[in-house]
Amino acid sequence: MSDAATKPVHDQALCVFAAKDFASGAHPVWCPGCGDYGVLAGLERALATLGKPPHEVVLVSGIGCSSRLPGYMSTYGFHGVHGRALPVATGIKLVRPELEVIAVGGDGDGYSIGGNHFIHACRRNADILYVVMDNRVYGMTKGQPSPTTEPDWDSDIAPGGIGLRPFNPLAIAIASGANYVARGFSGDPDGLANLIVDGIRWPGFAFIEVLSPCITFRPEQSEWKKVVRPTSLTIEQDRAAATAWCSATTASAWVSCTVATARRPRRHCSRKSRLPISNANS
Amino acid sequence: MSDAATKPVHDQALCVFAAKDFASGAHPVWCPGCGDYGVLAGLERALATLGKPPHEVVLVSGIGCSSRLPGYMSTYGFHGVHGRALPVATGIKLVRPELEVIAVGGDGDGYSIGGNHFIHACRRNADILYVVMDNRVYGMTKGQPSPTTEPDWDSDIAPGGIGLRPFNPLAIAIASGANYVARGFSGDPDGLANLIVDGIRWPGFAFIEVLSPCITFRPEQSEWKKVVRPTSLTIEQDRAAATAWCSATTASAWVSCTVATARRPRRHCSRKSRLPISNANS
Amino acid sequence: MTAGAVFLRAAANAGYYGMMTQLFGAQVRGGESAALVQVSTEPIEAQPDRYDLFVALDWDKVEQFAAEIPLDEASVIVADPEAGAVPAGIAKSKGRVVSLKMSDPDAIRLERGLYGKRVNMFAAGAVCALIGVDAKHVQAAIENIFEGKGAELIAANVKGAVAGAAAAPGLTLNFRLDQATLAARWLISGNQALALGALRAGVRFVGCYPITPATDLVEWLAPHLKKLGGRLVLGEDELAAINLALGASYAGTPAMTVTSGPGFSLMVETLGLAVAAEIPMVLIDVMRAGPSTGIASKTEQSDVNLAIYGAHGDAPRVVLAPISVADCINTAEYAVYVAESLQLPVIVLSDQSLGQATTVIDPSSERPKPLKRRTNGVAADKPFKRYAIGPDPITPMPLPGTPGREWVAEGLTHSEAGLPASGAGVHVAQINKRAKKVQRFDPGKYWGESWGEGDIAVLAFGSTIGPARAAARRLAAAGHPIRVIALRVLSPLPMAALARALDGVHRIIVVEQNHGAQLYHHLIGQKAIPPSAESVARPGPLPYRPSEIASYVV
Amino acid sequence: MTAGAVFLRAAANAGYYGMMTQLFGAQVRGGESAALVQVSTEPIEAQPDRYDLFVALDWDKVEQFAAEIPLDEASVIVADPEAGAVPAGIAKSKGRVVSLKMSDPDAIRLERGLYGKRVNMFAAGAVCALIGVDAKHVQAAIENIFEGKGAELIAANVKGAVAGAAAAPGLTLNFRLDQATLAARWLISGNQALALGALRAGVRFVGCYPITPATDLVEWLAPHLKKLGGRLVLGEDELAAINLALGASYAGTPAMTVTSGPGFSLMVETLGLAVAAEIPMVLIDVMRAGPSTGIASKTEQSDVNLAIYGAHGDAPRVVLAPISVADCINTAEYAVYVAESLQLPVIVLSDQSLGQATTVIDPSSERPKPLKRRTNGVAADKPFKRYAIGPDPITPMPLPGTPGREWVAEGLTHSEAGLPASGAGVHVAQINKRAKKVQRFDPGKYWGESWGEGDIAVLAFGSTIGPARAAARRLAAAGHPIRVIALRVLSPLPMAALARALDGVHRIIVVEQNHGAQLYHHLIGQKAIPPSAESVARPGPLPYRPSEIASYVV
Ligand SMILES: Cc1ncc(C[n+]2csc(CCOP(=O)(O)OP(=O)(O)O)c2C)c(N)n1
Ligand SMILES: Cc1ncc(C[n+]2csc(CCOP(=O)(O)OP(=O)(O)O)c2C)c(N)n1
Ligand code: SF4
Ligand code: SF4
Ligand SMILES: [Mg+2]
Ligand SMILES: [Mg+2]
Repeated sequence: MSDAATKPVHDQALCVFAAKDFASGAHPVWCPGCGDYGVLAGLERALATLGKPPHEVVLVSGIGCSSRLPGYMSTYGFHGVHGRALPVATGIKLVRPELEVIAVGGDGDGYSIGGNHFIHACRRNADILYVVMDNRVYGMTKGQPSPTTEPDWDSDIAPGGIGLRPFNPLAIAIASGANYVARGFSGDPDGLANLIVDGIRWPGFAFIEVLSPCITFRPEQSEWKKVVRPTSLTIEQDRAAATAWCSATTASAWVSCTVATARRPRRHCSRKSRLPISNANS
Repeated sequence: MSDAATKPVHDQALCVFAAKDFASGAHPVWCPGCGDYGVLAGLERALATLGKPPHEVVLVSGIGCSSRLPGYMSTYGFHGVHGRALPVATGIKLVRPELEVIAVGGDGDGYSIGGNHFIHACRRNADILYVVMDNRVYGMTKGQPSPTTEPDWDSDIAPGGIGLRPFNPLAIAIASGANYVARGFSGDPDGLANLIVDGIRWPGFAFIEVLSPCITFRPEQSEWKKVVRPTSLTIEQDRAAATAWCSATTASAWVSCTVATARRPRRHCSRKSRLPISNANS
Repeated sequence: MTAGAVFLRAAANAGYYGMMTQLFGAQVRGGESAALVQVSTEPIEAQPDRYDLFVALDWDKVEQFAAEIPLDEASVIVADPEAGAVPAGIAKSKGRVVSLKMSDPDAIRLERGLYGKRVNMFAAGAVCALIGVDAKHVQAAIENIFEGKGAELIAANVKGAVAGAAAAPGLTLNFRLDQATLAARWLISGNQALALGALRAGVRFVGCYPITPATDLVEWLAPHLKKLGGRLVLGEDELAAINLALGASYAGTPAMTVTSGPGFSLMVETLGLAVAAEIPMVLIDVMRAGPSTGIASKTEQSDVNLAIYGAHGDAPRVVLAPISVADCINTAEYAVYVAESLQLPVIVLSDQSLGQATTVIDPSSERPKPLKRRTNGVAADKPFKRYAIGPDPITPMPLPGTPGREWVAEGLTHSEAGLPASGAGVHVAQINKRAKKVQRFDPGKYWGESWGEGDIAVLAFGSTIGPARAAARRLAAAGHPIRVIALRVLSPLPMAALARALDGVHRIIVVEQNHGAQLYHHLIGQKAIPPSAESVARPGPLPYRPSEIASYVV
Repeated sequence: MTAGAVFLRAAANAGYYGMMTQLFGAQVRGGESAALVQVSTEPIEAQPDRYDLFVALDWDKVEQFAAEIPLDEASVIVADPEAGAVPAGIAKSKGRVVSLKMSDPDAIRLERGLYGKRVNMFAAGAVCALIGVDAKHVQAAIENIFEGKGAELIAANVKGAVAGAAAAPGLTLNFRLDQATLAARWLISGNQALALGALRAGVRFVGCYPITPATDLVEWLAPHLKKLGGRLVLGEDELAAINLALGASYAGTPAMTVTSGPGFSLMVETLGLAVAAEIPMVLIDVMRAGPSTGIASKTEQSDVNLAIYGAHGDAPRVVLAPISVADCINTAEYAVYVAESLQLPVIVLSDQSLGQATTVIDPSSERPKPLKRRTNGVAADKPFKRYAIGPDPITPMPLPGTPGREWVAEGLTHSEAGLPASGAGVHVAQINKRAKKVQRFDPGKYWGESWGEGDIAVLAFGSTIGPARAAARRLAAAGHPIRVIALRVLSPLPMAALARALDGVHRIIVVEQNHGAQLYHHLIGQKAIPPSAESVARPGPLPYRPSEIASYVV
């Protein structure tokens, strides 16, 4: 883990912006109570903390409820087509490395139609941050199972459940070579802001999977906030948590990703980059 | 591992076909010495061993040198477009479960343009076999780096090397939920035939990554045959091999995949399926 | 929404025809919305020029819908005085405002929460009473719509409707319709009708990926397919969806994919494969406003070019469009038969306006004659000549599993035996083979339809046919008879049938809902109509109104 | 292959014009092949009706090339007697067979292995001598082509060529050309020329995915881009490739993607995004024989429909086609300027025949006038109106990083400020804005070119222009002057310029290389030519020969 990524988050010297400076003022189309509001708040706070002016930030997204986010921020933005946020973000970053480029989207956008770009972005390792608002459903199209949906979740299009093992974003990111892999919870915008700051500072591709409830099509997800246990911030203080963390970051990272682990801040699964950063081919 | 998958390969009662019964007689367009000849031989032998008549087998492929394979076999076939073999194969299998459906292709076809179908086929777990002839290059288009190409391999399109960490098919397959993951070598058609028989018998999605040299654009790969060490067939006989196998099937499967492990027959990384097989959604 | 559904269903129960379309605000769910319902003793195929009655449950953000809900001085606006003043955008219609207390201030919180639709039901009950729909039909409608939600909820809703009906006479409005004739009719949307037609034709495999406004088609289909032993597979993307369908079709099961513009664009590479490898498949495109992501929930007819010309290379296919909501059934069924018998992809161009209009239809007893794919290859020399060149361009495609007929479906230029080849001879021969299948395709009476007489013809397709016919009725009544020609087959153009339909016409007006006049230029480019023909083309998202067409014609 | 390259380069060194195309057998590498070389004192733009000289190094599978190497009684076939009898497919040309011992039975195995091309060099040397190219030019060509391969190899090859030259007089053949005029010329392929033009125009980012016959374009580009500080990124697929380019372009760098038919089909969804979000980009499609995977290495002009009409919704774009190998430079440069200045995608339709023909050209000193994108937004109220509706449909797109001008590139129907919207007003306004950019686009003299006089016009584009002009020269010489009209702008059609070019013409013949007469129907559909115009359309993979066109005309 590089120094930059472990710097304390609240570096006052940098805080020349307030979170509200990053709001566009446009009224989100999101349902009241949608988890994505928390992600928006987390992003605004993180950018304020980082002190990057809005015009030096570009938010890139695909299509979905979550992908509407760029319109709600005062930064530059690119609201492209479904599933293609990562190549667009990579193209921007490669020609304008001084800009802060952040791709955002949903589980459908990122893991279903965008799955190929996801695994290849992990190996391409361009210095961008990718935030996925995972609500385990296609929200925008009104409730179909996404790759992360539980196999027995009933819906019109897959009565009785889709019956497939869920896609494990963290495991796949790690297997694909991502160096910074973390998970956050939209119900904890401050914790999320910490992760985002870390992820932006991380010198290469950083991936944050955010559990972000869809209260309309997955109302049961409003229970997530209860399941997400606060764990001690410094895991070293807690032997049990440390052990769990350890196993989670190695072999079984991809089977143990339950909601319970969601709020562990800075849960990076980092491996030393075997190749120079930002080498998205010459 | 189910019984079916561990049955001895040379079950004489079934051997009513010879390998040559599976050859179409068409002359391959492959360069003399291409590794894909070995894969073709392995497939023919495996099908002969299994005793399935040619008309009950469908070979599905995309585009590439390797993807030409279906035309050289006497079975039914579907030579589709670049990267789309897996969804085609899945569609066939779901409506005709009694047919033996085998998807074949190259590293470009399967891991680059077809990467999304690859990870989703692993989770969809339809009862098909997927054989990738990995030569770490786009052969058909005359030598560009593929996702598995070494970062420093020089080529016209990426002078000095592409500079990206290679895609690790085995790790990604495992992370994506594949139950049967194996690696073979085209220089050992018999060993490969064993793996193919196992993979076909495996009741769910089976993935075999085959190191198959491109002697034209990666002539250095003809050295692979020297690097691939013969290891004892029953790894239990060999403590060191057993230990290596063990670590390879757990956490580090995706970092330890060197050519040296290529010839271990039946190197499955199997986990008990957590969901019913062939449940490619209802 | 539910109020509209209850009203429409109650009217249908009472024997009226009707159509409902819905409007939603920007919020993904739970925001403002409006249901537009027409009822009549005559079949309804288009949205009207104006609405008679506007019932406001609240005024929140309603003005955004003003353009889509045409009102005039003769319209009546019913609103709860407690909802506040009529907003300017609605008031400017000069419609007469009538007060009606709908909310029940005494309703306990639980009632408002759990049975929150009671205001809606009040409105539905009132409107039903105004047009003369009997209370028993309203009750039946509520029972149907809330089926499975529990007796308590149903009772509460019925109570609301009854209260509304009781309040109706106090409004002293006269919207009573003539007595309806009861008949066995269906309440169905265009999307459901397409799904039904496909099922009827034997489609048992659907590869899809959700996209508005096509998702409800597959959502309706899913349980039915399951019951029939078929399969619906949700692909990881549209590339998977169409290739899943193509695989299933190759294996012998009539298969389909369903999408809208953005997904369709992603599918054209594989569409070309279906052409080249000669695999039947049906692709339903429920068009929405484009380009790019456009407006997902609104209508347009702007994928004509893509449907006819999309895909690299010479890739002849058949493009059909349903003539009405009711015709969606037959057009879908016919599409499957054409695909299966010609062994090529058939595109069905529907649109949001047809697809999501819930309509009372008279089900047609007539159905297209089943056509099957040819699978019985003649006793073969080895290798089997799947792509044989001979007098008949349609050559048998034996099912995998058939002994001695092994063949490889091939997207490269191929020999008769299906092996890749690159010579000029084979290339041209196979291109000609595929072209001939389309050239010789004779849709017979399925080419389209034509109504009326006169030397002016309005040529339309899909959801513009309804307003064109309504315009024609109005013009005829005013002494200006015109013809309306509806094309079901957009490509290859049914030249002879169209020429017959146009016989004696001096003015041709092509009406379509896109900016580029896509159908018009196609018709001229193929010499189906002369360059002197006129074009009426404008994009969505508003539906054509009959008056818009009528006023262009005269 | 190398023999052809040496011959062409030697001839070029000596001041001749020339063109080389290559033929390969089915085997991926190392199989049979043929190099077709023409040399002349005049510029060459098309493959000929016949070849004068055929030199066979061996006869292995050569007959498959017969259709592509037209020979006749006047042709001379030079072959090593040890290679065996002339195969029937070649012999039936009735060309005169001349024996020449080329192989050196005394060559040691190492020589044949390491210096295996010596037979080739013998042939190259002999042919150069026959047409009168001096040995020093041959030596220079060999040094150039084997540069970096070591002096030993070069010496061995030169030795072979010298031996060939020494053997030539013994053949007593007369193929000596007139003296050439030396000038600064370039030996370049159409693919290289397109790449060069794009670089000249400032393209510094390329997103791509390999595909024949476009790969050599990006392979040539890669090191040059690197040197210029640009970037070529190999995407995981074509979806990535075009989106990478679009991202880079949004960020301010002129960007491009390069592909062929199958990849192009995959790109049309994002192409529509570029239209809707108004992001400049250039897409080069080096067409090959379709549909589907077709014949990867052979030519066709069958992506016209996709280029003009591909993508759902109304998605107006500009489609250009180079007029010759030499013009590839200017057309590519111009394409970038049009894209940047109109803020939309520009498609350049080249084809394998242009792209992979290595040609001696006179570089033009004239270049298109640079046009830049407008980035200087006026002092903004917040939010910045990226998509402002006003008299000028082209509105500034400030670069990200510019303070106070933040905007979101938007593919949904959007307001002037770029926020998603779904009203009819905004939708139609933005559709009109985008359409106007294209309608008002005036290519000026870049519309196309026209040669000759007479009341018959042959209208062509891309690689069919060369044979059309050759046909015209032949017809003119025979007393039948015709016009050749070359379209550079295929869409939007340059109506006025075309009308001027067609002034006084009574017969219009549209020549193109596809089955569907795609350009022809487009021209008629857009009313650029009357329905009475004639069409000459046939698919690839064989190039048009001048005689084919000439014999249709008269
Ligand atoms: C090419 C294409 N296919 C399908 C769609 C329809 N579509 C829009 S959003 C979406 C899924 C969104 O799911 P997710 O990314 O999880 O976002 P959420 O709405 O849940 O936040 C789909 C399938 C589309 N717009 N484009
Ligand atoms: C959509 C599309 N993009 C690109 C191509 C060009 N293409 C053909 S084969 C190939 C790569 C093949 O690589 P691989 O799968 O590794 O097969 P190999 O030839 O090495 O066996 C590519 C890029 C194509 N045919 N279609
Ligand atoms: S549908 Fe779900 S994801 Fe979409 S805005 Fe509503 S709550 Fe959020
Ligand atoms: S190019 Fe390589 S992969 Fe292709 S046939 Fe030749 S050796 Fe095999
Ligand atoms: Mg989601
Ligand atoms: Mg390969």
